[in-house]
Amino acid sequence: MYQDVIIAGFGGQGVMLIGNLLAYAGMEAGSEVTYIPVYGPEMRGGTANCTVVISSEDIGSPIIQSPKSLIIMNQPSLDKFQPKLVDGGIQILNSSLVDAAKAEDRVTTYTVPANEIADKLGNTRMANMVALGAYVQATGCVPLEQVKDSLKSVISERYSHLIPKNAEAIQAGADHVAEQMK
Amino acid sequence: MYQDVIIAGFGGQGVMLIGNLLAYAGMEAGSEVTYIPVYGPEMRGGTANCTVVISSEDIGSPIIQSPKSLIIMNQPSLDKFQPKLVDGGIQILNSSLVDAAKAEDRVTTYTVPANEIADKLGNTRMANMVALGAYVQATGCVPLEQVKDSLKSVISERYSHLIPKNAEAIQAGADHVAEQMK
Amino acid sequence: MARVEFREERCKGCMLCSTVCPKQIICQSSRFNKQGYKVAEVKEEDMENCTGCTSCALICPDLVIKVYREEKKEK
Amino acid sequence: MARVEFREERCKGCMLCSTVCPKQIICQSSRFNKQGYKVAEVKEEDMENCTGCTSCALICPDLVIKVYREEKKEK
Amino acid sequence: MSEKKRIFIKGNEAISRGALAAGCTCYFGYPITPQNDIPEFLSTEMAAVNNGEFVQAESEVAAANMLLGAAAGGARAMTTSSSPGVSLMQEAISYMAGSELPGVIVNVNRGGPGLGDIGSSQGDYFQSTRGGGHGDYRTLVLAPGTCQEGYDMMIEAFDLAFKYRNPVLVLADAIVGQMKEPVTPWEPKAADNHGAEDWCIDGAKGREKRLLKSLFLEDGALAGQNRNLQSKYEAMQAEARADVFECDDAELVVVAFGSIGRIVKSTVRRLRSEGKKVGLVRPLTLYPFPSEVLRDLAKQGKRFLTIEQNCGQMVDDVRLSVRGIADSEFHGHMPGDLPGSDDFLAPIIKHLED
Amino acid sequence: MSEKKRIFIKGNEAISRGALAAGCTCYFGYPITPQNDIPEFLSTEMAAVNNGEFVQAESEVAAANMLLGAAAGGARAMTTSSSPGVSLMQEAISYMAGSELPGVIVNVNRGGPGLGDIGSSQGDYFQSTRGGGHGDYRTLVLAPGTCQEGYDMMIEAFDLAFKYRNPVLVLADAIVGQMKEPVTPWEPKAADNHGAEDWCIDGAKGREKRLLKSLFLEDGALAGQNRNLQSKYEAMQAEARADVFECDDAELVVVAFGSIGRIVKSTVRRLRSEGKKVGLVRPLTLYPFPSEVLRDLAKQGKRFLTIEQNCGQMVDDVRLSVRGIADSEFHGHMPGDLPGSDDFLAPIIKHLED
Amino acid sequence: MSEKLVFDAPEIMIDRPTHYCPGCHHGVAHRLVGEVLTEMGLVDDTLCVGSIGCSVFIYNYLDVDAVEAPHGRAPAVATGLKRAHKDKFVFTYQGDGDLASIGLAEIVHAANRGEKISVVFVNNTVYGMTGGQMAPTTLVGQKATTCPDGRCAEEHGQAIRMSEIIGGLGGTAYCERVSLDSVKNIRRAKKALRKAFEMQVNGTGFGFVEMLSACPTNWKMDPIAANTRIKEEMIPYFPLGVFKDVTKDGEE
Amino acid sequence: MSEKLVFDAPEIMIDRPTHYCPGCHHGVAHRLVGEVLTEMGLVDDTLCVGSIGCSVFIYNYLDVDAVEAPHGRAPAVATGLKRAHKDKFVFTYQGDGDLASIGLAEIVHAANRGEKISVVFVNNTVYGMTGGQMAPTTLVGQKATTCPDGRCAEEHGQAIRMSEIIGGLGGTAYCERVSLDSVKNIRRAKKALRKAFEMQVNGTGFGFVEMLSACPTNWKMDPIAANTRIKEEMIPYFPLGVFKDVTKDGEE
Ligand SMILES: Cc1ncc(C[n+]2csc(CCOP(=O)(O)OP(=O)(O)O)c2C)c(N)n1
Ligand SMILES: Cc1ncc(C[n+]2csc(CCOP(=O)(O)OP(=O)(O)O)c2C)c(N)n1
Ligand code: SF4
Ligand code: SF4
Ligand code: SF4
Ligand code: SF4
Repeated sequence: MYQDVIIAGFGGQGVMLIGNLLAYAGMEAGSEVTYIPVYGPEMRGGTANCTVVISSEDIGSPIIQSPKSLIIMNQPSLDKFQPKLVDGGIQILNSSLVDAAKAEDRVTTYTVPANEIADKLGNTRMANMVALGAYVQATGCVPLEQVKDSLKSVISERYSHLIPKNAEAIQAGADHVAEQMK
Repeated sequence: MYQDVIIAGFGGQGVMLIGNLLAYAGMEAGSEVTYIPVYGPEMRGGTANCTVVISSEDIGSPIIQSPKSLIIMNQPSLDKFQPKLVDGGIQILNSSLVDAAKAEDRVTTYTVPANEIADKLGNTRMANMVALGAYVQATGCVPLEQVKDSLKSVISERYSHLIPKNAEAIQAGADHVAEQMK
Repeated sequence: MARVEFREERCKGCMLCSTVCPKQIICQSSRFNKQGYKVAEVKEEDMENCTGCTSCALICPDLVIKVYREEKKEK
Repeated sequence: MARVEFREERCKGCMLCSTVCPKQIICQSSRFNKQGYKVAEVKEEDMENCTGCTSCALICPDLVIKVYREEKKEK
Repeated sequence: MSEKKRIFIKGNEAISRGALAAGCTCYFGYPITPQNDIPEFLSTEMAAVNNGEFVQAESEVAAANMLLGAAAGGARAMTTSSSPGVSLMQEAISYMAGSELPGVIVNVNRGGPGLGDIGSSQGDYFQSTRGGGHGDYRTLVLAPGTCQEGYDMMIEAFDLAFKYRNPVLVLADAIVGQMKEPVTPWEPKAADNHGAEDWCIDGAKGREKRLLKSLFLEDGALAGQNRNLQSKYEAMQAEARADVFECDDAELVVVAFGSIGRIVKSTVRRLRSEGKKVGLVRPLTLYPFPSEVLRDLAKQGKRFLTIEQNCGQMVDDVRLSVRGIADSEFHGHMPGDLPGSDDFLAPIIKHLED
Repeated sequence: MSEKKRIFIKGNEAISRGALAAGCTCYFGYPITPQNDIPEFLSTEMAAVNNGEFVQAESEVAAANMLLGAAAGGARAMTTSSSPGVSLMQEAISYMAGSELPGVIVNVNRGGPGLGDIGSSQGDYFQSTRGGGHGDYRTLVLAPGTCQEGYDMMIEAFDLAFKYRNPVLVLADAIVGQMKEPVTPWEPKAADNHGAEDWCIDGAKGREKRLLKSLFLEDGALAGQNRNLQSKYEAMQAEARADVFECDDAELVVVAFGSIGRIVKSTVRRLRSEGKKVGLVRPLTLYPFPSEVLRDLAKQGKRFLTIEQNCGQMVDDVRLSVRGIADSEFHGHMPGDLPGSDDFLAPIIKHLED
Repeated sequence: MSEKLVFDAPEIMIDRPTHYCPGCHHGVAHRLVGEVLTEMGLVDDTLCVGSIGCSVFIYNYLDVDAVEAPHGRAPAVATGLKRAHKDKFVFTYQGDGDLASIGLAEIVHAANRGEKISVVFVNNTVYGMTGGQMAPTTLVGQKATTCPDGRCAEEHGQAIRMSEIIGGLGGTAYCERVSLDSVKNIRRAKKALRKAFEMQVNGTGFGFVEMLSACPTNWKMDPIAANTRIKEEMIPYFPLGVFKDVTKDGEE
Repeated sequence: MSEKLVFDAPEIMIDRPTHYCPGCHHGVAHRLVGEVLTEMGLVDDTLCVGSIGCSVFIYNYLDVDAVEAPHGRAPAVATGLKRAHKDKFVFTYQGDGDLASIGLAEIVHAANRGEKISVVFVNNTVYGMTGGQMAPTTLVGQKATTCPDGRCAEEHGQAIRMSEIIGGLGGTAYCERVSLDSVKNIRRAKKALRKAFEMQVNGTGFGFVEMLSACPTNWKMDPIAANTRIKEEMIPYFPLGVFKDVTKDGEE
């Protein structure tokens, strides 16, 4: 098994958090994983992205130029990363902020109105979790339950009361994609 | 023509000055010359020495391990440098402070009671000049007049009134050796 | 009579300007600019209260605010 | 009654000691030590004037001077 | 900490935890990206875990000299920085080497020269392996390529530092420092300070006083000290290590270290899957350099390609290692550009087919 | 100064006068033996001769950064120091190289590592030629072996610094610095700043503002700057120079630089007088290294012996230069020991007869 | 109606949004420098020495010649630059990590030598660019990433007061501490800059202006609360005022 | 006659002639340190951090454990050493070139952090070891090899006063300037050392003693004239006295 993904969005959208969560879940599921953020002053006020690799073997490169999959949380990220996605790759688009019409045919696209779904669940800030749920459903790279289970490990003590809500959001994202996959 | 010499004595005996003077005279006489002092904290309160090379050709090494000649101003210097003098080399001993009996047979030694001669001329501090005069006479490596002429170039403005006296001292040293050479 | 002009694209929504306005007419709009910040504004109807004191412009770290005053006819 | 002793080999002839002696009994000898310095001394005949005040020893940078005092029979 | 559970941490944290496991009790450092996670982590954990000392120094110059001081006291001490900061440490490192003091210096290499950028680079290879400071000295240099190696090599670094009474440099880079991976922490046996109590300064009670210095003015003394150091460096050669991957039947051996080494591993895997006979030697120690490994491969008739994220530095060591038998080509990936395994396909294929 | 009269001066003074002749107008430095004659001389002469500025800096770190500042202003500026002080300059030198600023740094090499001694040494060869600071950069390195060369090379150094907009290192040593020789001063043609007025900062009157920096954060910018620097270093190769002595029929070519080079010349002369076929290559530029000269000799079947007053540094460059054709033996004379021409008789004879 | 523009960005300010965080006072400090340079007619004669910190990009905002100094060394770079161009106006712009920590020797000696340069010192009690580590100016009790429990006097010492040190040096011609937290203080800050800059132009000597500034991001405060903190916590410890003015010697 | 030895070298002083020049005050300063360490019973617990200058060989004269710090960095080295050995007595011995020039940042920050170390600062207004160059402490008018016409305030700035700076820092527990020119002052110097050392032993904090000292060689004076110069030229510019004493806070 080998999967890699670039997760990209605005600074405040929590892309780093779901990257961490995905990788953590991968580890707990017994895989090798790597996570690498883009960091530093360029980030300030701008976009953020990270790369996660999950594999049953030793991972060589943690940096991926032609990713097999994407989670795209905003429009600039689509513009930047879709061209790099391999032919036949999978992408999750947050259709609340991304123009789904721009999705290319050469790749498989799942759209999720992540902000709206999250909003309905009570907090737009969980849009990242919705997107992650969608992604996990679409790729099956880790068991969905493992992702939910790992929430407690990546969310700090102080916010632990939000874990059930986040799990719900993950599930909602997954459900949304399951619909599309049918 | 090639000549090299190590000049050694106490810190205050002016060995650096006559080293400079000899080298300067060599240069003025049209030769290649090098002068190199031993310097630094080791000097403080201890002995001082310098090496002069005079040659009609480019000079390679300014540092000489087995010198062809010596000017020895005090006893410790004899102990240190005589063993390094080449067989058949020439040395000038300041017999005012050096035990001439310690001179080895394998080398040619000229003794000069430099302090006494200088004292007689009015200032013990010119013992260095006496010794230099002796040396130049003994080796002929530069014209004696050239050495005297060069005094003005190595003695600072402030002490220029002492130049005639110093020239006298040089001559006295030379005369003394001339006697011995006869 | 005076008025202020916001170069919205530079605004970062820090709202320091609002704290120094003697007339308290500056508030945060619900508009986001391209940088993603909710920009400051003076509502149309409040503008007439602007004294042109330049306080907001002086404290604004981002050179957002231009201040205009009606020329006194003196001199 | 007191006296001073010079560890001559350490002396550098700086003569600072002579400047602080209240009895002015320290002077420069004509002896050179191995280091080549003319050492300080108190002439035999002056020693009896030494008060043992330790001033010379305190100012000597080279730990040359030992000071002895006759025990007062007190205690 | 002793059960074999994996934790998911940044390389910088792995380095920090490795240091704690190694029994490090003194940390000195000055903020600089991309290694700030290390002082931030240790600012509380050094006291909490090892009852140790954490000092944010006023500069890298000061940090390196605090390291020198703690080392003189026989403590397991470290400093961390990134490229410009490490340049400022060169005088102190030369003093430590000259005074034979153990200490660990981590360089999370960033792009240079000058202020450069905060991205990954291997531009400090020369500085690390040739002694960027003055005089003839060497530091041992370890080059982690994974977070686990970051952890493990810290333990090794402290051990080597005391074994040889010499500074040890851990040359990581922004990729290793900033990425997260599963790491299995482990506790080494009780720290062996290789007799530090016999040379460190801790008060001369009941023994001769001790002196730790690098000034040698007496006739021949400095020459003696240099000879002494050289024979120590000779002895260090035994520590040379490399990760040798798929070299047996390889026609072309790629030599790459640190994060570039692991990235190239992906490229090699991919080429192998296409039947291309490529291997990889990833030096784990940069000084001593694993020359023997390379010479042996050279004797088997392999060709070599050195890949670095710089303009050509380690390639000198590769060429010197195999000289007289073989040579090495070079491919440099420029600092300032984040490398991925795709970047190395073309150069490797080119040299394979040359 | 323009008549051809010889003056009898120390190497340090020759270096100082050479700098003045080169039109240097800014000096920054911090005292350190064995180069103190330079600041002492220039403290009055810089103003008297060139109407220039002399600043005794608070440290070598500050001196190097003052140099950077004056260089940014387009001035002919210099600093001088000795080994430990030069280690402290590494960050600033890396910044100068990264920002492409010209400037001259003189290192009167003393014994190391650490405080070492104040005697002669060539232990800073690596630091000088590999960029002791961080990142991929090079400084041009000139190595005088005589007082006259000290003078001449200062003039050359300033010219090269401006020609390439790059720091230039003059690597002298305690022997060259402290010895006196006859020197023939000469005045070069008016200083050519190679268009410094087009890049230096001197106030943006009537033109676009200018920016001198080494930070390159935008995507690909640092990579671009590094490529730019590398092609500059490529171009510099044309400046490589060496003094080739008695090599034509030599069986063994000794390679030695600086004062050791001239001392070895005496040894070679003596051996020649005994009919021994020995030659000498004395590199005058250490970076760029005169590799071509050596390769050509290697092709003629010569054998090589590198002699340095260190534990083996330049020998790497000799070996890299002739690799594939020949190799070089090494003889190191330890820092801390004043070398004379006798010291090199035995090693040369040994390798000649090998 | 004839309207007059009574406040606008000075022309020297390049028209592009800054990279600074919302409420960061670097923006104010930049503008004040720009205004004073403009008013004094120095724009074309100014050489800016930038330092390493959030303000490293000052050259993107001020339309003057500039050079980037290594971290902490701006005063040394400025010394070299000024010696090379005695007729130009040279100033450094430095953060508190830069100036009071790694660059302490350089600032003190430039001041002590009386270099004819001007220094704009932005004191926000924290390392901004590198993510909020403790600075030498961090107040006792203040939290930072390398003292997450707050600075502790016993362990880390107290915040260093730079204007007090610089004001005490022989070569300093003008030294004042101002604050950027209020309109009144900003006005005063501008006057201080002008004073310090004039001392350079007149050849009087070294000028130093310390500006108490907010870093909402690393203080983990909103910009308004950050402003309040300057008044309530910083000014009491870092008193505002003139620490040296050679033109008024003995008067204060 | 029963005689008592009332003054002798303390046992901690190794019995060998020093390398110092005649009349050099390093010898006095060494002895005072040795006496105080002996009297306080610290000899076996002392770690000496030597610095680079004429006094680099202090380890040849004091019979205690020692390490050699790079030029100017003794306070940083001492910080590391003290952190490694909190129960030992750590002091640095530094010249004015070392401490006030190249090592300025290190001394100020060690003091500001309140490191529990003691600093013996020998101020002879000149670089001794390297042959008499101008130091930051060189007095205006004083000749040195890099200012052969005498230090000029306009060009080189004025002499820096370190005790004034160190005394003003939060972490400093004790700071005094003394002089070694007279018996009275030497006695006072010893008391100051004792005070500073006690502050370390008690865990109070950083102690600093500046000693005005003669360097006859580089002043080009005979030792007696050099002594007089301290009194007539140095003390007026470098006033003697206590600049900080936390045990007497507010009293002076
Ligand atoms: C030699 C060196 N050390 C460390 C750094 C990392 N660094 C960059 S900016 C900075 C400090 C910034 O803080 P400050 O000076 O207070 O300015 P601010 O960002 O708060 O404006 C540091 C430590 C560096 N670039 N160079
Ligand atoms: C980095 C570095 N720079 C310069 C030197 C040269 N150096 C040795 S001692 C010294 C200064 C000595 O003066 P000071 O500290 O006043 O002590 P003193 O000799 O007067 O006792 C200098 C500059 C050095 N050893 N290392
Ligand atoms: S102060 Fe400026 S940036 Fe802040 S909200 Fe007001 S206008 Fe916007
Ligand atoms: S003070 Fe000491 S060294 Fe100086 S002369 Fe007197 S005894 Fe000798
Ligand atoms: S981190 Fe602080 S200093 Fe830096 S831009 Fe943001 S608010 Fe300003
Ligand atoms: S040079 Fe000065 S400080 Fe050094 S030993 Fe001589 S008198 Fe003392």
